[in-house]
Amino acid sequence: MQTLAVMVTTPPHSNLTTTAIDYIECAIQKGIKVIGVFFYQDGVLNASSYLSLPNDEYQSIKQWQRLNKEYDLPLHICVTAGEKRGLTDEIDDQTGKKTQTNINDAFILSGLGELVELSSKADRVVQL
Amino acid sequence: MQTLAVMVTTPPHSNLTTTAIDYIECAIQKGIKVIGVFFYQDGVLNASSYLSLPNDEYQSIKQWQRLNKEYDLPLHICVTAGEKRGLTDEIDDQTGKKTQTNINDAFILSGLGELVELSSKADRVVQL
Amino acid sequence: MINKKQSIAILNSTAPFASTNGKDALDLALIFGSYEQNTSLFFQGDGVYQLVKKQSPDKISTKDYLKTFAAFEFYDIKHIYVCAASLDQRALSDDFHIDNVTVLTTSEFSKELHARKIILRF
Amino acid sequence: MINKKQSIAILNSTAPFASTNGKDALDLALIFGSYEQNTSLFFQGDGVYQLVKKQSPDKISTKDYLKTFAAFEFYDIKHIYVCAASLDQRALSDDFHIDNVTVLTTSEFSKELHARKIILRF
Amino acid sequence: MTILHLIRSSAFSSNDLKQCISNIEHYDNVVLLDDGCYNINHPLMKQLQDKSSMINLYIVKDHAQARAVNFDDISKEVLNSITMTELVALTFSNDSVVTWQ
Amino acid sequence: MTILHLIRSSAFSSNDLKQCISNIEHYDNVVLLDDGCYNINHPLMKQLQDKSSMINLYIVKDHAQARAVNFDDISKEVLNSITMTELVALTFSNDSVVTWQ
Repeated sequence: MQTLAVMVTTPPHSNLTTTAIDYIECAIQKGIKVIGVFFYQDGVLNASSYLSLPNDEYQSIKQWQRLNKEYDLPLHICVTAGEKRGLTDEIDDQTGKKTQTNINDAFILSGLGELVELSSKADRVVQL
Repeated sequence: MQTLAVMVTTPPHSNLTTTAIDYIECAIQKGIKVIGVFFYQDGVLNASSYLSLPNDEYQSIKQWQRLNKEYDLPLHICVTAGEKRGLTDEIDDQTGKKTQTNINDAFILSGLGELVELSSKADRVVQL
Repeated sequence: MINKKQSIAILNSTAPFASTNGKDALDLALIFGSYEQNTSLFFQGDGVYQLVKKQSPDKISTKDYLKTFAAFEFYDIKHIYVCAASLDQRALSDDFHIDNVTVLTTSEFSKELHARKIILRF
Repeated sequence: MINKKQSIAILNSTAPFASTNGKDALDLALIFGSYEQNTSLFFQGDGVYQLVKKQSPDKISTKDYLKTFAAFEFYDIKHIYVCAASLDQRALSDDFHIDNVTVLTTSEFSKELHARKIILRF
Repeated sequence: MTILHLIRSSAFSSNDLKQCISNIEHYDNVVLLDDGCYNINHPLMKQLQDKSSMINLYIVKDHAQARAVNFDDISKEVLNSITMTELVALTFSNDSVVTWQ
Repeated sequence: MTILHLIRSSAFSSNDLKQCISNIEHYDNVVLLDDGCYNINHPLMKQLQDKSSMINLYIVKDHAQARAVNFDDISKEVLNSITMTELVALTFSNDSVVTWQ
């Protein structure tokens, strides 16, 4: 079985991200094993749980969630790129407690090492 | 007194934003009245309260806070652009209550009408 | 309160779909127009692709924000200018998906731009 | 576990400060290198500005991430290639702020790029 | 080793296509997608067409049609229109992929 | 009415400078800042210099020095080096501002 890893660097409100989603779904339906998507640079914004795109626009976040659920597709977001863009996995409110995350559940916070791992395992790595 | 409004469209991790901050501070020190900064497109990311830039990098967020505090500089972020990038002024947690904001206190959520108002009042509008 | 009318140029230089520039510029144009500011739209460079007829954004799952261009008159957008040289370079005709577009030479385009008090470019 | 070594090209095509592309590419190169992948850096187009000597990022309040280039050897980065034509077009010399940079003709540059299994461009 | 080149930007705005062309070798595949479809009418297209005996050149049909980019008058021997699924296939028939965006 | 043109991008990568040049009129001011400083060595610079009798051309000194862009061999009659404070002054000595970025 052919394996594929994808690096996404474009934000949810760009049509380039729609292309990435389309490409990944076509790959899966063609029988390619997509071993993971790594979100880097502005790509991490796809994981924001407070994202609100107008109802009549393409809902990239819902598409990512669907791909994650239907096909068990791992969605990794780069922790450093996330922090630079306001995405964090622990928020200290006034009480100093770790409360909630602003990252959507379909996504996993990962280090850059995860991309190395995906790259070492995949037959092809595509940047979209 | 000469008046100025500035529209910022670049994110906090870009050096172009450093230029905007530098320009605005020079204007204020020169005796120009900067009546407001309007953050649009990726510029809204400057307002994220969970932003974490590496300590040894330029802290644009602290600079915006300082300009806001020292000079009473109004910082408006566009609500629509904010929503597209995960910034919101009310977060419903499990209890359904309006709890906290992920927007830094130095910034005000505003509609596009605010930019029209700034434009109608300022002697010059500069996009940076 | 909006205490004086300004002449505003919204200068479009980006193709419609890959970035939100076109949509963001449109939103600005409509709001300036609805506040009765003297608002004009300028299309140059890849921005002229926003005016091309028979686009089908549905083929790439994108909302057709270009449809809203039909509402320019309603929003009191004064002028819509397009740069002839930019059309020529891209082998595009002057057959646009909206009416009342004025095709200008590079020199005329520049002069109209210079007549505005505020210029925002996307 | 990292179960096989891949040859990786990180292709730099952006100038250093206005975007984070250069820094983001550097971070990738260092991590691939530290995991003992066969990693090479390629500089072409405006990416060659990252190699220019005597830059002073402090003048624009920016951290000098270019300093980290000195650590390439430590991180086991195999090769650093730069496109001669890109240097020429920008009137730049081959006097770089790091050692062990190989200047290649356009054709050699392309051939080296083709020898890599994974190519990531910034 | 052959490269699959993905051209995602307009050469009227950016330098990406020009850089891509300097990195094309025999048997490479070049695909115009997203805003890359606009390049059909760019002067650099001639350089790509001149290489058509040594490379294969493709355009993603839906991306071109979305933009009203008409490629009917270009011979199929020079430019092939493909679907996204065919793009996936090209990913595996080449040895590596570079995205010019 | 004169325009202050702010050039913030490299003409080696983007089409912005070319578009700017087509919109320059007599008495306009043009400033190279940020990555726009790289344009000192771009062929389009000649077109700007040829206009130097009808426009004023500036470069933000700190931005050029940060990038090791050397403009010493360009006559001060053609290119003036300025500070950010002087850029603010230019904002008000022109009627409007366009940012090419």
